[in-house]
Formats: sequence, C-alpha cells, structure tokens
Amino acid sequence: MASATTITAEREHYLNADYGMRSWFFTTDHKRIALLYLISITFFFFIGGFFALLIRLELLTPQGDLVQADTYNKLFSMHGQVMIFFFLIPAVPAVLGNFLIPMMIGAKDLAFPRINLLSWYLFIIGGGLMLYTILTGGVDTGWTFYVPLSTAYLGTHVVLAAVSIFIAGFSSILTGLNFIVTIHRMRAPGMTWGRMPLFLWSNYATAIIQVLGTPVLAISLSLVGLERLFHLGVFNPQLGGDPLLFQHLFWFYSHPAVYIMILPGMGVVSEVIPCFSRKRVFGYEFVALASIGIAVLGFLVWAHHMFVAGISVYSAMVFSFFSYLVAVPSAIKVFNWTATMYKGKIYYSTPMLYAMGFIGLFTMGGMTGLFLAALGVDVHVTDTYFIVAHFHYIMVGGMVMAYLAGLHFWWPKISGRMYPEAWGKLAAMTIFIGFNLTFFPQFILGWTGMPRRYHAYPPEFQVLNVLSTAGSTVLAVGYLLPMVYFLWSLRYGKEAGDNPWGAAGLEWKTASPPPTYNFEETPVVTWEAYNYEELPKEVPVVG
Amino acid sequence: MFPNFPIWPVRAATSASNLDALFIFLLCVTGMVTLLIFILITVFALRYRRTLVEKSTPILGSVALETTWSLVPFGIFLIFFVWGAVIYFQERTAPADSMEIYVVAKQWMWKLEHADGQREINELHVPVDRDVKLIMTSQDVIHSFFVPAFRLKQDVLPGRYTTLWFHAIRPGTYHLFCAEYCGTQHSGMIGSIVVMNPAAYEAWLSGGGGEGSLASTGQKLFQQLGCGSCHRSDTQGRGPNLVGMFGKPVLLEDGRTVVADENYVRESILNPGAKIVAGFKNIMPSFQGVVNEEQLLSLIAYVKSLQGSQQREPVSNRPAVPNVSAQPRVK
Amino acid sequence: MSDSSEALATHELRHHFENMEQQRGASSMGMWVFLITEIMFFGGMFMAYLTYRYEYFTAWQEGSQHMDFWIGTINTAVLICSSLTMVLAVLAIQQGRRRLTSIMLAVTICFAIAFLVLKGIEYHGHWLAHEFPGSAFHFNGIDPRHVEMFFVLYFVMTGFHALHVVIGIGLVSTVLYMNERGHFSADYHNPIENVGLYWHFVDLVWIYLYPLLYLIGHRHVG
Amino acid sequence: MEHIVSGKTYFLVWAVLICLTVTTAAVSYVDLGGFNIVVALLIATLKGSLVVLFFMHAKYINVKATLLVILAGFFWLAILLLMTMTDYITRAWS
Repeated sequence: MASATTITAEREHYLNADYGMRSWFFTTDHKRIALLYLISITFFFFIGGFFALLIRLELLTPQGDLVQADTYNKLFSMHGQVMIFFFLIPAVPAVLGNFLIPMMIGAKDLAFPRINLLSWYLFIIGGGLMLYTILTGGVDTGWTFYVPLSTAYLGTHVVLAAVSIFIAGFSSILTGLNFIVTIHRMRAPGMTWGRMPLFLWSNYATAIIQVLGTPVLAISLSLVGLERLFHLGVFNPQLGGDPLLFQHLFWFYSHPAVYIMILPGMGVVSEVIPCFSRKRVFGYEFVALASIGIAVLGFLVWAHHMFVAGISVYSAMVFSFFSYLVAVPSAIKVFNWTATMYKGKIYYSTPMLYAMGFIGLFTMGGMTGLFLAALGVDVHVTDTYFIVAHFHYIMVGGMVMAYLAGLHFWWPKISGRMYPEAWGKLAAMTIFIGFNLTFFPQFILGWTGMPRRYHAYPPEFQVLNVLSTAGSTVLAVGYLLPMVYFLWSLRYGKEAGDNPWGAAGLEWKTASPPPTYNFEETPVVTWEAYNYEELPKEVPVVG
Repeated sequence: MFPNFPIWPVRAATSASNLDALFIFLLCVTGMVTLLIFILITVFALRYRRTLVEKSTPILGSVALETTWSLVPFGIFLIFFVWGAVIYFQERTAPADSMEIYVVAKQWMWKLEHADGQREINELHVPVDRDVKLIMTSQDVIHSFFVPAFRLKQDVLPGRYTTLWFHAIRPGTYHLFCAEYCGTQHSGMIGSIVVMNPAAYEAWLSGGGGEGSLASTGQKLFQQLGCGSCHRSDTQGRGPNLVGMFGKPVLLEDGRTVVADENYVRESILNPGAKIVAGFKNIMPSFQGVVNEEQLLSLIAYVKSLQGSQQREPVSNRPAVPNVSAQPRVK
Repeated sequence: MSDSSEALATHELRHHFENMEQQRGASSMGMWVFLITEIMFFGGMFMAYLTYRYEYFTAWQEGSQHMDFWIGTINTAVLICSSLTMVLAVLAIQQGRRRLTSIMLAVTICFAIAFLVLKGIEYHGHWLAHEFPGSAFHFNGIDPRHVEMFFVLYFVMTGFHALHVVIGIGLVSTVLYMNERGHFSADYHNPIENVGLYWHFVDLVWIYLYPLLYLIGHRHVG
Repeated sequence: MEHIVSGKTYFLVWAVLICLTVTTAAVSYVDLGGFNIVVALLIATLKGSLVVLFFMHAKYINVKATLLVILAGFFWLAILLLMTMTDYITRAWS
C-alpha cells in the first residue's frame, strides 16, 4: 500500500512501489498496464512503419522491381492490420486512457482492474499470433478480408490473421467495457458529467463504439474462418452466398472503428489546447456532445465504403446523407478548438505544436472526406490513392499527431521527468513536414486515377510517387526522434513536479509520478473543467 | 498519349464533365474553409502568443456562434449531397437504347464481348458519341472496372451482373484499371479503352474475326442444351415461353413479382428452383457447372433477342446498319 | 468518504471501490455491457439469416421444414425451466439460503445438460439425413445450394448458442462450487447474479432462434 | 439496495412463458400466410421482454445508466438490421 508521501526523490510512487517481473506482469494497477500497452504498441508501430517504408520504396519506380507482387500485397496487408488493430485502436485509449481516466475522475483504479490486465494479455496473445503470421509468411488479404478472395482464393495465413484480430478485438471490447463502467460508476464526489474533462467524453464515446461494433467484426471474421476452413457457404457466391453481406458486416464495425481511432485523439487535443491557451475550451457542451454524436451517427454511414460495390442506388443515398450528417459534429469540434485559441495566451510548447498540426491535418482529412461522401465523386476516387491520402490524413495526420501531443503532454506525469523541449519541437516540425510531403501528393495521384494496392503502376504517376517516398523517409526520422529522447529523458530529464504545465484536471493535482492509488484521499470536485482563470496565468515550466 | 506529370485526368466522357464540375465546386468550398482554419490558427497563434498577451480572456462559448457553424456547414453539405446523388443516379441509369457490351473479369484479365461477336482481352474498342452499357460479371473474385478518363468505376461481382454505362466524347486511348484488390497480379489487371471515330470503329469492326453475333452463339447453345424442348415459342411448353419476356415483370409461383433482367435469367439457368414462374413446375435441371460465364452471357443475349414483333428494336453494335439483328430469331 | 468505505468494508470489497453498493452497481453494469456485446455478436448472424431469408425465400421455407419441430419446442421449454431455476437460485442467495441456492444451481446445470443432449440427438438426426453442409450434404428438392446455406446458418447459429450453453454450464458450476465453499451470502453474491444474467441471455437468444429456425413455414406448408 | 422479487412472481412469469411457447408452436400449424412470421416474432418479443424484465431484473434496476445500456444494445441491433435491409430491399427498385 502507498504510505503517506511528500514530494521527495525517495517518495514511493507507482513505478517504484514494487520491483521485479512479477510486479509488472501481474499488476492490476491501471498505470502500469498503461505502460505495458505503451511498450507493446510502440513495438507494433515500428513494425507497421517498417512495412510502410518498404511499400514506399517499392513505389519509387513504376516497375515492380524491389519486391515481388505477392510480397508487396503482404506488405500492405500486414501494414494495415498491424497499424489498425495493434497500434491505432489501442493507442490513445489503452495507453493514455488507461493511465488517465481513473485519475481524471478521481478514482483509485478502473472498475475492473483484473479485466484490464486480461485485456492486455489478450492483446499480447493476438499480437503474438499476428507476429507468428508475419514471420511464417504473412497474409495478403488487405486489411479488409474481402470475400471470396480471402475465403477461397488466397493461400496465405488468412485464418491465423483473422484469429489474431478476433482476439485483439476482445481486448478492445474489454477496454471499452471497463471505461464505460468506470466513467459511470467511479467518479469522485462532485465530478458530474458536466465537469468531466473532454478527454473523458471522447473516450466514453470511443468505448461505446468498441463495445457495440467490435462483436460484429468478431462474428464476420468467424464466418470468414468457417467458410475458409470447412467450405461452408456463407459469403462465397460459388456456394450461393452474397459477398456484399460480408462487406456490410465488416464495415458496420470498420467504419465506426475509424472513430475509435480518431475520437480519443480529439480528446487529447481538447486537453492540450486549453492548457497552452491558458483558457477554457470554447463551448464545452458542444464539444462534449459532438463526441457522443459522432459515436451514434458513426454507425449509420458504413455503406459509404460500398458505393461502387453493387449496393442499391437508394440505399447509397441514405448512407451518403448520414455521412454528411456525421461530418457536422467534427466540423463543430474544429471550429471550437480554433475559437479556443482566440484571446488566449498561447505557448508554443511541443504538445501545442502537435495539437495545432492536428487541427490542420484533421481539417484536410475531414474536408477530403466530404468529397468521398458525395456519391458521384466517390465513384471516381474510391479505391484510388485519394482514399489512401484521405485516411492517412485522419489516422496519421490526425490520430498519431494527437497521440504524440498527449504523450508529450502527460509524459511528465507518467515518468516524472521532462522531455527535452527543443528536440520535441524539432521532431514535431519534422513530422509535420514529412507527413505532408508523403501524403499530399497521394491526393493528386488518386484524383488522376492511380488505384490503391498497386505494386506496379503506369509511368506517368512516377513523379508524385517519388515525392511521396521522399516524404516518408523524413517522416520516419521524425518518428524515431521522440523514441530516442523519451528514453533519454527517463534518466536525464529534469524533474517535472506535480503540475509543470499549470494545467487543470485532477490528474495534475497528484504527484508525478502518481502514487499507486493515485490520490492520498478521494478528491472532492467543486470546480468546472478547464478553470484556467483560477489557475496561474503562466505555464510554469516553459520558460 | 499520357503526359508525364498529370495533375488532372483526361476528360473523355460526359460523365467526366459532370463530375469535374462538382469536384471543382467541392475543391473551392473546402479549400476556402481549410484556408480559413489555417489562417485563423496562424493569426491566433501569432497575435495571442504569450509574449504579447498578459493574461488570457475567459470566454465560455457562444451558443449563437456554435449553432451557426453547425447549421451553415450542414446547409452546404446538403448541396454536396444532392449534387453528388444526382450525378450518381445518372451514372447508374443507362439510357434505354445503349449499345451493350459484356464483360467477364477473371484473375487477372478483362474479357470483353461485343453483341456482334467480337471478343477482346484487356482492350475495349468503342465508338465515340454512343451510349455504351457494360454488363459485367466475374469468374472468381471481386474486381472493379475503373476508367479514370470517364470518372467511372463499378465493382464486378462473381455470381451477379453489375452494369456501367458511358458516353465517350473524345477519341483516344485511356487506362482501364482493376480497382478492387483481387490477388497477386492485381496491378497487372490493366488494359485500355480505345475510343474511336465512327469510321475508324467501322473499320475495326470489319477487321475483327467475330464468329457470328453473341445472340446467335447463344441460339446454338440453346439448341445444343435442348432448352427449346420445354421453352417453346407457343403456350404448350413445359417451361415458360421466352419470347418477349425479357425486361418485363414476371409473376412467380409464390405470388411475388420480379423483373426478368439479366440477373433473373442468370439465376433461372443456374438455380431454376429459386424463382418459379406462376403456373409452372420445378422440373428444370440446374446448369450450374454446365455453362461457363461466357456461355451464360450468350444465352442471355439470345433470350434478349427474342422480342415479339411489336417490341422495341434490339440493340445493335453497328450504328451504320441499325437493324441487323432486329429480325426475331425464333422460328 | 473514506470513513464510510471502512465502515462497510468486508473482505469482498475490492480496494478501489468506495463501498459495496458502488461495487455491486459496477459489477452488474459491467455484465450488462458485456451482454450487449453478445447481442451484437449474435446480431451479425441474425442479420445474415434475415438477408438470406429475404434473398432466398424459397430455400429458407424448404430448409425450415427439415427442422425437428418437437425437439426444438421441448428444448425451448427446457431452457425456460432452467431460467426459472436460475432466478430461484439468485432469490435463494438473496435470502441467504445457501443450501437451496446450491440445489437450484445444480438443477439448472441438469436442464442445461438436457438441452445439449437433445440438441445432440437433433444434430445426429440431421447427420443421418445428409443435412450437414459439406461434401456429404444431399438434398432433393428446390434450390439445394441455398438450402445448404440455410443449414450452414442453422448450424452456425445453434452451434454458437450451444457453445454459450457449454460456457454457461462452466460458469454455473463455478458459482456452485464457490457457494459450497461459502463464498456467498445475502450481502455478497454478485457473481451468482452475473452468471444468472448470462444464463438468461442464453435463454433469450434461443427464444428468438426457435421461431426463426423452427416455426417459420414449418407445419402448415406442404 | 437491491430489490428482492417474490418467488411467486417468478413462477407466474415461468407459467406465462411456457403458455406462450405452446401458443407459438400451435399457431405454426395454422396458415396465416405472411403473418406467421409476424405472430411468431411478436410472441418471441413478448417472451424475450418477460425474460429481460423479470428474470434479468431490468424492471427493478434503479441505475438509469444500466437501463440505457440495455436500450442501446437493442437500438444498435436495430440499426444493423434495418440499415442493411435498406440495401437489399431497394436493390430491385431500379
């Protein structure tokens, strides 16, 4: 148990409360589990990133000369599966959410600490199976597992990959379940829904999607597995099935899954921008409800992935309409974040740079989404590099920027030490430039007609592909930098103190790193969220 | 033919012109809003930077402002939605007298069959200024027929027909891509669409070695398989009379009604019991595995050609000799 | 707050909860959230069933006539009875009657096993009638391909349901064992309640499977 | 605190459930045309509601959030089924 502490070097906190492998692998402390997740997803991020670099290198020239066609297909399939299921989906919820949600609501832990640990083990089992799949020859279904290609034609480890994603899906369900119950039942006295930080609102919305969507992915992958293993006719037209049914089931989860990836990132940005503008977030209620709005409306738009797949014209119109509807809450958020900066006192700290980068890139990703929701335009640009660019602007430009913003913002809380600010800014700029160089040319490539998932391409597309590949190397350097200086800071970073940013939020009211049970006494909340007018008008640490 | 560094695809069909207008509109509107956001962030970041501002001004929000920036975008979105839907609807509705071409996709090639019997692989010759309708199916996995110069794309599904139509306006050679990932050589499943002037197209047609029209191939097959013994052209057959049936609603034994389109004829050949015409028994054997995709298409082309004398004129491949296949082929 | 938590604390109160009431609420809500994931899991299969019934109506009619109507109906009653004994077990432990709880849990397990045995007999019947999808499948009649798909969905849906019954037996046995070891009382019995919720959910799924598979187009047709 | 329901209620609910099962089985012998499926599903829904409300204690839950969770489950199931059917039902329109 944590004993009474004062802020000294020898103080007991969650990192030094216990030692040894057992104390980590059997921990039920949400903060330690968050660190386990941090290490695991970073590992998968670099694997997925490595595949991405190989893809870009292959596309440097129009001929398929670096790798064989089947290898290339495996590269983009495994890049997608690893990045989506083993990095993006768990990234903010399982790392930052796990670490922060109990602290932000003034609880000692999540509602079900053992289930939380179980979710990490499921993630590791799923991830281990995915690694095994990769090492024994990989899988080339794309991340979408479209039938009948996946069930009747490909000779690779389709079932193994599906099982690994199935298991990782359960890990995601358990995380979501834990967050929902925790946010409902574990809030400290006075922490009403209207006082919750927006990070909680967005993680709550994410959890809704995880809980309601993921089971449908589980059953569709199960059916794919059964059809492939036992030749049972479910989706395969040769056995009488309808391949579009699979697409409906798959996208029922996989479109909302996009919001699983981006909503928590929006939550991070909603914390960072007020702090470094020293100001309340503009229109708290709108931003909070927009998260819930996205979670609900996000389930009504899935067939916009299928506008050219052979669905009914009328159905396509319904889905197109809802796709525009779901764009409204996202637009609200962008405008409100921007308005938050108005008449603030703005600090160009690393998290803020990432957050501003997020707004810009997310806006571009969102705006190009409007092209895709327009039925006629979608017909032309779907399945081209336009799509690839669009979702990378949301996932990488949006989500990864937000994740890095959050990691820098809460790093002092997690580790108790500051990262080197100058290096942080350098990395943020490098990533922003590298990202745009990589993915902006892909919009033009897609519009001019280059299909995605092409191993070789007509020569007129080469100039833009070379630009994109050049950008990807810059991006790779940008991602390696934080990895290095975060590790460096663990030993050499300045001591952070409890609240280096002078930020609002309960997590800053406890020590850094926090004690095992987060708070010495259950806090009682008597203030509204983002009460920056009652906090120091300066950020203490950024000089 | 292909410039070295294109930033705008060639416009070679009416569908491309329609779509480009919407695309430019979208580009302008979203471009302006994106620019606005970028400018605001930059201006705020510079104007309110910490060295210039003593203390931030607390602002809670403004319901009026927020309602405005919820409703105004939604209004603009509605324009996008309606415009996009109109184009989509046009793209999905082929004019009645389109020239029909059958497409069979397989890993990893495109097989194209003209009504007059010309067969092509990975290359499609079409005349300029004609409505052309493609009736497409796949032998194996899902493919997607994508012509960037026409701004058109349609997935090609196994077990079913999907259609696509275009009206080319500019002679030239354009890319044909498979846009749905279909296995190892997906990126090799490319071809070209050759849009030709009517004269050049005529010349091409007469050079091609067609073995009789598709419908006549279908007729031969129809006789070989003995279909005619039941599907007689009078009312005495054990199966329904097929003359004049295509494109009409058919009353089924269980009381439902379906339109006898390509998909229905296909289903009735492969899986006869699924939708039985009212007044007939389920006695027809399945031809699953007996006829391949191309033979199926020729049978369908034959059934289509069986129009009664008062029917609209069947579609011909030759604009110069319009009525070449108009004579009813049934004796 | 911390004083009240100490006042109420028993050895069953996990450290991170303030009091038993909060723990109970969280546990029951957690179970419900889990159950809605199950609803969506089965929902995917129901959707496949519904779409294909719409698309291949004739085959679905044909297929459902080859269900074993009597076993299906008896099994419905068996599961309803097991739900009753389960809920009586929860009632008994709420009243602190540990012995009765154990008996009721044991009876529930018996019903569950009876369900599985009947299901097994039914599967065996399908096997003998060549109604197992795959190479041995044989069907004389309209649209055999889609009738085979009906059987695929039948076996997948009832198979996943039977899997849930098996898991249910495991869970009920576990709480039965824990109850015998004296873990539960009128004050603390969340696990029994949650297993109960799970068990009723298994019943609920069957309540929908029964008409969809056995009743639609069964007796009056043909 | 938790609500304790009397054993009598449970037996009553059980009896109703058995009766409904017998009814729905009997109705399947009567040809009602397209209404057989409607009746069968209505009875199933009635039975399901009884199970959820009484056996699963949804009627006695005093935590609004848990009720919300239950409703959300069925609402999302409806989304899945209905939105998919918009495709299948309207495919034949054009």
